[in-house]
Amino acid sequence: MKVFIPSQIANGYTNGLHELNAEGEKLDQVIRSLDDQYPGIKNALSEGFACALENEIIHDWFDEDIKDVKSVRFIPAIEGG
Amino acid sequence: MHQMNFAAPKTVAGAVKLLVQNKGRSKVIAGGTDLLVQLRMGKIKPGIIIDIKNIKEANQITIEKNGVRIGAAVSGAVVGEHESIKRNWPGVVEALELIGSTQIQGRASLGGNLCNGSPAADSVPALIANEAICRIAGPNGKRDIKVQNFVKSPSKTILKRDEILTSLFLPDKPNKSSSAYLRLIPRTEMDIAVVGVAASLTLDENNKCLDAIICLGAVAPKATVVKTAKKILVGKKINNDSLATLGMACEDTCDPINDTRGTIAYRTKVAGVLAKRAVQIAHTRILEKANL
Amino acid sequence: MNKHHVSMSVNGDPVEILCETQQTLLDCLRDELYLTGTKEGCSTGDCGACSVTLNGRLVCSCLVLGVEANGCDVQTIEGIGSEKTLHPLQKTFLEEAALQCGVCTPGFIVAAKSLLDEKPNPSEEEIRYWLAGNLCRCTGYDKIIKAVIKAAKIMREENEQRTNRRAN
Amino acid sequence: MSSVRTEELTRPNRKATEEENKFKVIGTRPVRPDGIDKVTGKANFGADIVLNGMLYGAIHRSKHAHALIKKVDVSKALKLEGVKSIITHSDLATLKPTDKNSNVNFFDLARNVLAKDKVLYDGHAIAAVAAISQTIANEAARLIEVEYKILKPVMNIKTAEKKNTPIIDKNIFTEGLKEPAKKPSNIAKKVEFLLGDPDKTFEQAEIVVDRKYSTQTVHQGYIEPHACAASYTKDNQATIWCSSQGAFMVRAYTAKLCGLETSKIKVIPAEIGGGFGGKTTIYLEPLAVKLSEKTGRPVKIVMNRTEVMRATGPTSGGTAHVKLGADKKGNFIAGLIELKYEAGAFAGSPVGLGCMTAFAPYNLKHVKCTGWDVLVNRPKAAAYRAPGAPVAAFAVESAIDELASKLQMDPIHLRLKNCATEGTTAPYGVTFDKIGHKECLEAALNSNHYRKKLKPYQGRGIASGFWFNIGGNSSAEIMINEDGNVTVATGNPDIGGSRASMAMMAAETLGINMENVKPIVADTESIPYSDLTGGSRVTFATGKAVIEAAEDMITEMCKRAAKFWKVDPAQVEWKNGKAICIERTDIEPMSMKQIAKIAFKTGGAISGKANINVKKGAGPGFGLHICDVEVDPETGRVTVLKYTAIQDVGKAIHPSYVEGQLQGGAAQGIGWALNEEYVYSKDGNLMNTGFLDYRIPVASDLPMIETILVEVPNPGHPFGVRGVGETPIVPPLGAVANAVSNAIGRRMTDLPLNPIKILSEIG
Repeated sequence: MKVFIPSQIANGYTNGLHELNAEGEKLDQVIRSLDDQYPGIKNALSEGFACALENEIIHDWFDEDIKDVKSVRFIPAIEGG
Repeated sequence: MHQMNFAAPKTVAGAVKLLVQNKGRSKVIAGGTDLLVQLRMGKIKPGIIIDIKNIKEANQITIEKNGVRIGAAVSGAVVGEHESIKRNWPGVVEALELIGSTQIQGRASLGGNLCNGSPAADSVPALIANEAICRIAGPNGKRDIKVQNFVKSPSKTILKRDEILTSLFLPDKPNKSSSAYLRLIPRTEMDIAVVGVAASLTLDENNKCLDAIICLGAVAPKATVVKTAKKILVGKKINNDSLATLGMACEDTCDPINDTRGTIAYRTKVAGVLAKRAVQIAHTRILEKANL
Repeated sequence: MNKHHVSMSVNGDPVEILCETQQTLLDCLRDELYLTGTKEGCSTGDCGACSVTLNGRLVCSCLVLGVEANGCDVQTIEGIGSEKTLHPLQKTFLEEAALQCGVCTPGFIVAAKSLLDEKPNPSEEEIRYWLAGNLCRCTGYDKIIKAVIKAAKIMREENEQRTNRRAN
Repeated sequence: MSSVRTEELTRPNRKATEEENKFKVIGTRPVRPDGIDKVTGKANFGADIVLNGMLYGAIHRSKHAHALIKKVDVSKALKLEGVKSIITHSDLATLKPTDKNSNVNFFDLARNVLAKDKVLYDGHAIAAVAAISQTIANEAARLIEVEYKILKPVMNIKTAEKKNTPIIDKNIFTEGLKEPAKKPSNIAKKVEFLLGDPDKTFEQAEIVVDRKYSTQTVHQGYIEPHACAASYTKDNQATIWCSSQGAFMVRAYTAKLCGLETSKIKVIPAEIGGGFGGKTTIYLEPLAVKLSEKTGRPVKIVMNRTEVMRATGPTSGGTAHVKLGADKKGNFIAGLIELKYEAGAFAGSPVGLGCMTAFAPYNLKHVKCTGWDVLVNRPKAAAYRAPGAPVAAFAVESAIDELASKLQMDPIHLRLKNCATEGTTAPYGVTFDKIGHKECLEAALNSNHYRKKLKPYQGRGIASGFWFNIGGNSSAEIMINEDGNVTVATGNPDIGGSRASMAMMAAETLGINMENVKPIVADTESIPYSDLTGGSRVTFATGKAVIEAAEDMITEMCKRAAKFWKVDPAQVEWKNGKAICIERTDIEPMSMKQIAKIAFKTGGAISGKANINVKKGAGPGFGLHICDVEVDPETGRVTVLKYTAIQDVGKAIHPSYVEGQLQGGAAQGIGWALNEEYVYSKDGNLMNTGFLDYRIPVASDLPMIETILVEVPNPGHPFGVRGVGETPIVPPLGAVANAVSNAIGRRMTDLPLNPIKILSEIG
């Protein structure tokens, strides 16, 4: 599973790496697996970021099924006017 | 706590007495459309507000032998409904009617627009182009003075602290004469003029220019007459050549400032453009009148 | 504090209030008489939300002192339409969806009524210029203008019927 | 299945298509349920609340754009008879920079509602007064004396970026850089979105447009100024009456700033007089609560227009640098955009959203979007309708227009060639489901407007726009009253007619008439949590909650009917507003009126509810606007001659209000493009604090705004709804600028396009 993260997180937690690899069939498993590799990244991604899965943007992400998803991309949370 | 009183005298003498008593701490209210904004913003703190709308002379229109007298507090809406003023001084009416919205028209007056002393006041160039005369009342009685000489500089007029403007007199015009006022605002309504131009034009029997007064607003510290306009236009037909020369003369007359509403270059250029258009409109109005 | 005793007629009712010199007619209507249908959007006469008629003339009540209204006849949104039926403008504003948030609506209806009372068959351009002092940020004015055109037509028809009835 | 309808076609007298016969209520144009109160002046907005024993509040605000507060002296003000209390920042809860969640930084918010030790913009609140009358409160606010150490203001991006420039907030270190920032900066953040390899691919482009654009700070311009009243009681509970886009937002934010538990505050939503994003945050509520706590009396605070302009949410001005490359046939090859947005005095401009939306309407495989969030001494930017998108779209749509003229191609055909469709991956990484950009472009090509001929000095501009649309948390409760009528409650303030659409969706689901449904906006103690009204989410997500609540009630009603009929519940179905017993012709179907009558016998009152977080399915919105203008070549004045807004609206629940959203968004965008801007003096004082010089469009400035509703149903919603409120403000900036550019034959890149700029360009 490929996970893309924004540069502000990459610079803080992954030494600038934007494209990460993680394991899991559920979104929260993937993020836990990321946090094992890059401690603290889970909390950082919990604030102000949404998660783009194929054709959806998920806010308040938790245990979404991502078996059929090729990549997960974290993006700024979307606020509206 | 700031204390503010209010009085609505019924006579000019009563108003003048209050002005004398309050020694410069009073503000006269006509329509109030500028005054209330200044009060709300805390820009003025008068001890008393003197309402002149209950004074007959200040709040009526009278046809006199050589012209029409408009009370200083008569609202724009009332002036705009007056058939003979509309017919004979279209430039004054259209300038007055451009001040603010329909709602503002229900209150705003020629007197207030003039006394406010704004260089961008719409009605002032039109009054000057039509050679209007102010009637002023004070402790020593009445005096008349040309509108052109009334405003000294932004917000400053020749009114002494115990005087009030009671009415404006528009002298009758020759038969082949008309006027127009144009202004430039970014929107179609509700703005303050970036440039305003009033033109008053009189033609002879051959439709050559007999007299012309062009007055510019918002391009100098006060409304300014284009001195060379007469020389340029009198004796000539109103056509592209004479208008082009007039446009340049208007540009030369401008002494504007840069502010949030416009730049020097813009104001100067557009003053010339609007002057040409205003003269053309006045010209058309005369010819249309003649054809009736 | 200098307070003035002001007597006026509001929507046909005689009312008496005490107001400070600096209180506007708008303040008096809202804070003293609890007629809050008249709204304050700017307090400088630029938005028209506080439109009322004063002795039949359309004004911004934020640019009239309460004391100036002494002895005057004031009509507000609360006086438009009868207890049971809506004014044609109120009806067409609803039918044409001429309001979104609705805060400018009372001012528009007061202003449009004053236009139609004076001019029963205004053009689109006349309506737009008459209402230029009433700001609406929600609708883009489109449906408001359509509602006024439609109300004008209804009012003309009603007038005609009334005239015909009288003639018969 | 998609359908296109113009306004004329959708009038009540038209023939309904088969598609629409599916629905009885949806797609019709009933009178809105809250309408009568609004046309008669009875509706209560924020400032209309009157409480017994109420005090009036006023705020002392900074005259300086950037200064240290050395001393605040309230002694003179307190001496004024009738003054009851004065508060400053220290009266608020003590917060730390880490007090933030994903939506808001509370440390910043607290310093915004009352300045801490530094004022950061002209109009920044410093102290709040409560007194027995508004006049006394205003006078007291004036009597407060503040001693400042004046600092040089940082008024624009250029100054903010300079080396050795004054630093607005010493806690800000640029986030998102490769190397962690070592020194404080006015640049809060860098964001970047990358798709493919744009830098390399660019070399293959045969035609390139490369240009810089700029825009100014603009305000939402809602007609109702912010207002609230609060009452704090001796049991440490507070009630707030206010107009906002979200009662639960007000509750949470105020609780945090006042140091109260969320549940101790009750927020009762008033009618809201426009928000457009500007009322998605708070300014007055914590002040009113604290003043009420101190005085033991209710306190009402109402802003005036000047305060609204100086101190509430404008949206960011900004710059954009676009590079767009295409081949000779007009296929887009790569796109680059760099955006810099003013955040105001606290971090957080919508620059990230600008980056994400910039190229979203197009099928581009290689894109790079870079954004910079820049602090300036202006009020903190708040959300404004499609936050971040209009400025980015202005730049990109201008570039596309320029490309079209270079290619000598029709601008709609060029867009059609490159438009995003189902399956296109947007630069922010999402692959689109069914979307309607192409349908909008086709509708434009077929419109009468697009065929209309132009005269000299007239120009036509077109531009597309995109907005994500969002879902989120929504709650709805629906109950059947004793008479068989229905009440629907949601937690979302009705900002533009949502009560009508909620009632319509409830009626449609229940199979009853809309007249039998009364929709209400509940307070924070009468309905579970709901996210605020914004992001074009209410008709979609709260609508979904209403539908589910109605379905929940249907299940219960069927159960009750089964119990009454003494049959197996599986035998009862809901059809056309009635419970029917299948396979039993001897049992008469039961209406809601009848069910209401048997409710108490069969178990008690009947209701349904749904508290949901709609995480998926908010279908993206695409729109296209066509604008015709005429430019006066001698004065530079622009007249908008004709305007058409086309949008994929999914399914229009109440088409009139959907059209209204398109028209309103277009008008706001036209204002943004032509005349609206914040003008600051050199010292950082706002020069146009009122509607006289902050020029929003007036009725005589605009033509009728034609609308074409394209309906490509959103597969993520039972009725096909897409959010519609925000997309319409995205295209106008580009549409107007392209029209003006085409009218005068010069590319206009700096908004607003006021007469001065245009005349200097024409020369």
